[in-house]
Amino acid sequence: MSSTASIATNFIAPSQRGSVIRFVTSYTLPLLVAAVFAVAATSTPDFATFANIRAILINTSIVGIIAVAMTAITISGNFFSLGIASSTVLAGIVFLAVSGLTGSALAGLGAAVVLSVALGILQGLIVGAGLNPVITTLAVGSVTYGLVAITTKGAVVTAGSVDVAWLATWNLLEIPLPVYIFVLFTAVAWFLTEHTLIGRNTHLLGANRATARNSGISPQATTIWAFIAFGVGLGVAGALNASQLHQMQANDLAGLTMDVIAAVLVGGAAVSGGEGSPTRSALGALLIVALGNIMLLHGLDNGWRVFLVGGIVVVLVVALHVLRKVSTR
Amino acid sequence: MNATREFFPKYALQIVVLVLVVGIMATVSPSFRGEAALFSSLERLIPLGVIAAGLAVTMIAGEFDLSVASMAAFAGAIAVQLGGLGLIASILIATVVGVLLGSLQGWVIARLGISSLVFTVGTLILLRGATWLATGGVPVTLTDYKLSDALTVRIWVFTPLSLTTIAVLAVLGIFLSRTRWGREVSSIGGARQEAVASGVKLRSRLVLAFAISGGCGALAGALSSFRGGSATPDGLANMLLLALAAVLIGGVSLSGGRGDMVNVAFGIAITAVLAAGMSSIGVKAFVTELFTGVLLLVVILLEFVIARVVAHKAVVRRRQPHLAVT
Amino acid sequence: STGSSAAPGAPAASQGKGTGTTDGGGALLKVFMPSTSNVYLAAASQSIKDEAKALNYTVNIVENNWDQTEQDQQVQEWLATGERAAAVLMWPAGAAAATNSIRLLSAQAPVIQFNNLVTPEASKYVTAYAGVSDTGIGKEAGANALAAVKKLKAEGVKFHGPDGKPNVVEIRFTAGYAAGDDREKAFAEATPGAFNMLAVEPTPTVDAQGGFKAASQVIPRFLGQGIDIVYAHSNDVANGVVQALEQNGLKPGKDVILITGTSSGDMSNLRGGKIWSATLQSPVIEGALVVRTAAQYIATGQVQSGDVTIESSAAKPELKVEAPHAATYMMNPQVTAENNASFDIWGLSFDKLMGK
Amino acid sequence: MTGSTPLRLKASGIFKSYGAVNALSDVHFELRAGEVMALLGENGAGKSTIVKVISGLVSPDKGSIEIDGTPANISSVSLSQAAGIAVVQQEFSTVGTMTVAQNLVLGQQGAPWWWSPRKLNDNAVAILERVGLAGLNPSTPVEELSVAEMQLLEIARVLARDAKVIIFDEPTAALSDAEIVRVLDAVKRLASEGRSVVYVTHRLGEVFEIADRVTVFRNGKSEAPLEVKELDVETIVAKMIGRELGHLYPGKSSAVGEIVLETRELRIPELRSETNLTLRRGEILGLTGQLGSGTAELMEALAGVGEIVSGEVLVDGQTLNTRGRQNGISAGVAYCSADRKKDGIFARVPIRRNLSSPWLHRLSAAGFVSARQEVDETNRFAVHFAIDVKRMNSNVGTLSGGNQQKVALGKWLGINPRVLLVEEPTRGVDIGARADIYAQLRRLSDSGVGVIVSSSDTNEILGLSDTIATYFRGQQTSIRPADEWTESALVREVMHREDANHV
Ligand SMILES: Nc1ncnc2c1ncn2[C@@H]1O[C@H](COP(=O)(O)OP(=O)(O)OP(=O)(O)O)[C@@H](O)[C@H]1O
Ligand SMILES: Nc1ncnc2c1ncn2[C@@H]1O[C@H](COP(=O)(O)OP(=O)(O)OP(=O)(O)O)[C@@H](O)[C@H]1O
Ligand SMILES: [Mg+2]
Ligand SMILES: [Mg+2]
Repeated sequence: MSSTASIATNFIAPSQRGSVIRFVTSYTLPLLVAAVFAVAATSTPDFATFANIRAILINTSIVGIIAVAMTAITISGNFFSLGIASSTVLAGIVFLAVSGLTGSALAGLGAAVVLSVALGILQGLIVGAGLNPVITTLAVGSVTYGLVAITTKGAVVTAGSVDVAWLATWNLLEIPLPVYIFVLFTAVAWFLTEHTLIGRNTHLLGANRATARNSGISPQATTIWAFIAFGVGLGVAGALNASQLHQMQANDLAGLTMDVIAAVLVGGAAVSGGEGSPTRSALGALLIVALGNIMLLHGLDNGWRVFLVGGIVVVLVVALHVLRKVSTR
Repeated sequence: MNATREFFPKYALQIVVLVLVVGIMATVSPSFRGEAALFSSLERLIPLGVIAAGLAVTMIAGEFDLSVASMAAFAGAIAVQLGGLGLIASILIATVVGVLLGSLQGWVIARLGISSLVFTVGTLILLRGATWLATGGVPVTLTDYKLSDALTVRIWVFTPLSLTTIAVLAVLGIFLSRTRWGREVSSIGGARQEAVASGVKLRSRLVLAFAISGGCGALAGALSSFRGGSATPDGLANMLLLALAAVLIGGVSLSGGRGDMVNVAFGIAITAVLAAGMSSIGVKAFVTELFTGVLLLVVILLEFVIARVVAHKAVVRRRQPHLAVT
Repeated sequence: STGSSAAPGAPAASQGKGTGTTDGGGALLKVFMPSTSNVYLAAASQSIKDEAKALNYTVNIVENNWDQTEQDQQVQEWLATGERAAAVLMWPAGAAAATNSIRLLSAQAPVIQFNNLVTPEASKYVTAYAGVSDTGIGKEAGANALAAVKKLKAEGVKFHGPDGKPNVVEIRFTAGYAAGDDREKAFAEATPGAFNMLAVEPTPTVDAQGGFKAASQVIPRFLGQGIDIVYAHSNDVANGVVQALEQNGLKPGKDVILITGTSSGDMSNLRGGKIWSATLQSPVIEGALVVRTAAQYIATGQVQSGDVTIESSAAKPELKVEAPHAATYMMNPQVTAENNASFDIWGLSFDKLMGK
Repeated sequence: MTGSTPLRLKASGIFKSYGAVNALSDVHFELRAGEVMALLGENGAGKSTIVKVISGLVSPDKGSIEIDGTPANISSVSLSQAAGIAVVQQEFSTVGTMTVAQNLVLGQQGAPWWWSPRKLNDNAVAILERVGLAGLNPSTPVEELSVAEMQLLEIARVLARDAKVIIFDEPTAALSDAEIVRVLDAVKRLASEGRSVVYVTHRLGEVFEIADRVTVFRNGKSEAPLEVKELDVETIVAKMIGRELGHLYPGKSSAVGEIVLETRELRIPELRSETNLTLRRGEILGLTGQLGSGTAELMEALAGVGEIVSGEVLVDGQTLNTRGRQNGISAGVAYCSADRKKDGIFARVPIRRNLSSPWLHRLSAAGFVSARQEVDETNRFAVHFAIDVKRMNSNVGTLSGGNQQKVALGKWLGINPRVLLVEEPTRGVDIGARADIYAQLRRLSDSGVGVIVSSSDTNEILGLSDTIATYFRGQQTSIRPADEWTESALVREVMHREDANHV
């Protein structure tokens, strides 16, 4: 074989249609979010006010941080966690308790993150050994909830006289810290998934577990890293949530698990793994909150809001699925 | 016959766990013994047992119907509001609605080839919203509470509710293992390609599986709402995880293909005894949740270990080339 | 006086001879209530146990996870055991949906309902009610709001509504939650025409999280019109509202008056003056009250018609052998930053009253 | 069988492509009533694909099918079954968790709704007897059967379906002689009952024993059927191979150096005796054998992903830790598995990221991947393997099989391989890309990398290797320099030694 160049022309160009659709798949969500905001701004009174947009961002930030963090688990091919609510509550309570003891909200934040990461590592070890992630996180979630409820006896936990609120209230340009943390967290998550060894391996593991193993990527270690990332997100989100209200109790955040899963799915992550992006999950969370806000401004009652959000989730996941199918054909 | 020999290894873990749970409960709680214990455990079957049975059918078929608890709440709201038509008629109508909505879900999932896990996360929210709309956001009640009395009549340790559950489990068990369509539904779980190559019509069996889960969810919701005489827009929300736990404790594989209705029945029994026993001791609700979580962890860990051993044995066996050939 | 819900009359069948003593003699009080993973319920549950012990009753408490279906199931199970109880103390998980269970229980033992007012449908099955009056709380909150407006007007504060009426946003309990309906209605009735009501927004959950979620989206909407008063159905919910107000640049206690119902949850916002006033709702008193009402009924076999609201006495009243009223309501005095430290009801400080 | 009676089955102008691979192009196939038609051809020639088309498992891109002279719609398995076609697929189509008896009736159109367990068992016993599995308990789950039993069960199931056309796709690949006799008897009986049989096999002896006619497939094209009576082994082998070798393969080894890889008393479960191989620099060692001969497991063991019972593997004289791929990778052992899609490439990931996947850690400092270095290095390897650098950001799944295989191979360049283990290097790869891949393998070998190729394609092994080791049913049967083999001798050696000796 003297000329390799001639063989290179054997290469099959992906069809034009394929690339158009790929473009659409990756930009569907940003475009959709932009469209929703544009339409709402013109048609919904009070939507396009600074205060309302800020409210949307604040309400997105906690769910968004967790959705971004959970994207690591989903991308790595380990579905999602069913124990989000109780782990976040645990993080929040640890944050308050440690802040109260040490007098420093930063110490509390550190403790919350460390504990969440430890819980993440534990689950990563179990899941990495080959046990099903859905059952594992469900079971660990139940146990965590039970332990938190027993330990706190159902009481509202606070940080006492220690000021923890600044974490949630400190603001720049009238936008409070959690929103910046959310944006920063998303950016860091994006950078880590795209530009680090672990991020890349997480993607590859989810894309094809067997190939990953044959390529020397350890499923165990990678899974543990994904759960560590998840733990960091839970820790931060739990602490922010607790500082926002300076309090936390065992029963809090009941609907959080479903909100996060919905955000990740609307963000277009493939449940089978290998596909998904932290930025799109963040947009997914934003879209859901924004739609809820618009419906609220239009005076729709709770039933209609739940119903329409459900309908939108169904339509979006179906649309993303169809697009993905067409583009890989 | 060697039927017993086959029965035990397959269900051994669940039997051991069940015996342990019963033993511990009876020891810890003096009031949890004999007929009363049996009765209260059996009463737990509605709605848990029927919802779990529906969920199990889709899981055995290699899919997930996460919307099953929302379906129960929705059907409960319908049944209670149709209470004027009489007990049987309103429950039947609600169940038929569940079957139809389930079939529709199954059809969309089969048609698009979308992951049912993803799709039913959406319909879980959608049906919950539908329940809010159907109830107008407030609890709805039967106009005549006496209607529910027929469901609480006690026949030894049974009530029409527990008997219905047992009947549903039995019918589904027989359906899945003995009838053609039922076996085809089971076959698409673990070995979908092989089943299709054998001539199984994938789409129609998927529709069937989701029709069953929709119907089960609806039946459970209608029955339990009738028993309580009311339905609430946010009711039965924690049933999904409990039913999932029951099915998983029963040993049905999350990846499909493993487990049958006997497994599921054991899983339901274990969960029901645990819940009824805990409640009779007066244990707090969150302690029950803690124990369910621990039990779930223990069972999957044990199953993981057992599966490893079995797989190893199977490899060893397969390496012995010619077994039955005479 | 709180005539919003039908005063329950005791079922004729149970009108009879009592034991003649408030000593329980070890008899069983069966309690059905939602999960004590919430601090209010935990405190109420503890108070029930303490009071029962003092009166020589045995208690057995069955908790559900805020799920009427589950509670129905537990009722069925208990009925099936055939166990005898001197009375059943019932906190329905969902009052409007619990009628059937109450009906079935009433055939077995007198039912003393607490925390959720008796619905008209259930009234013929409930022997007596004891505990919080959501109507009373709504009324007290209304009175507190009017008092606050009066005081501020005197200080020369101008309100934003038409004709100088204060603009009010109400953050109410979850849609469909009966306690929320009563608090909303009673507040409106106590403040006829005094306020310009901008919105009544239900929370997704009845805690600070829920309060924040609802308020953070509603408040921006009315920033332009100016919000003078926020009425939140509980102090816990109001804690979330405080955060939402601050995030929108409003100073609770200065720019906005925050009037709240139940004095539940973390009290630091109240003590710090961000919350104008709350309304005492003591789980300790509620728990004791329901046991006492049961004991009185068991002792006399009688119920007096009509209702009564007990006084905020410094000493715990002696329990007399006399028929309880069809409804006995707890006191709901105002709680403010100034007065909370000096509370002394039944010999209990504010914290003690709240079960801490 | 005169020309006046219509053909039982006639497929004309069938096309089927998978992406860029033309599995079938303008295939014509016919079958008379009561005949046994053998289907022959090399691996990947398209035999299984035409079988899948006829069984309704795969819809052709183009073409028409007639049954008994009338056009037939057999676009799904159930329609095909209804048209009287029954198939034993090459891959198993039994459901492991279900019992033998249940599998026998699974998916059978028109079977009763309900069988009592006893009836189901009786039915099973009767069917099993026909393939000599009388001793098998019908309530055994299929996953507990041996491979041979599973294969016989597949056959039994088809026998039970009163079909006009019965297709067997390599039914005897996993069977022993005694079992093969039963299958062949069953086939003869079916033909004598007037049914038509299509029989796909690599075992030429069987063809002469049972077939009436032969259709040879080559590179997705069919030849006109031939009467078996008029054929001999050499003619058939020639027809199957049927292409010039000169253009395809590079030259042989120029110089052989020191030992790079050595196995010492290596024992793996699938091989019955110890393996002692040596591989030298500059040498391409070819391992060949049929499916199930043990070569695949040997390669996996060397790569660190298979099971090893005892013994050791040395790379450059150093003992290799064979537990886990990572150790192999750091010792410079590259491994290209047989099933590209399953565990060789990341189909939904861009080419560049596929290429860098095994050695990304080398490009990372403190965990951060240097994008520039990644671009530089992957581009270099892409050029090396004739992968279009402009396409580096397209997903590998969109490429032709040949280009996919180049990616699967090319990704190993980055680990500085000492040893390259390649299974089935050109499975499903078109002819142009094949030549390219062979040239690359030789070039790597010349540059000092030890290369082991395992393939069931004897032509490829012969053309590419310097040394050839043959395997048959879990046993190494020979190891000799390539130039001591002729292709037909090698085909006979690996296909069926005993048979080959007979003919
Ligand atoms: N959902 C259903 N409920 C009841 N009967 C049905 C249902 N669907 C189909 N049938 C009836 O069952 C019979 C078989 O249906 P269908 O052809 O779909 O199944 P099949 O597996 O292909 O059966 P066969 O192999 O006999 O054609 C038909 O008579 C059909 O009308
Ligand atoms: N699902 C598929 N996707 C992509 N390519 C495929 C697929 N199935 C088959 N092919 C390709 O089509 C060609 C024909 O394959 P086929 O299985 O028909 O060969 P065969 O003659 O049966 O080979 P063997 O003797 O190895 O069984 C091969 O190049 C194969 O790789
Ligand atoms: Mg083939
Ligand atoms: Mg049919």
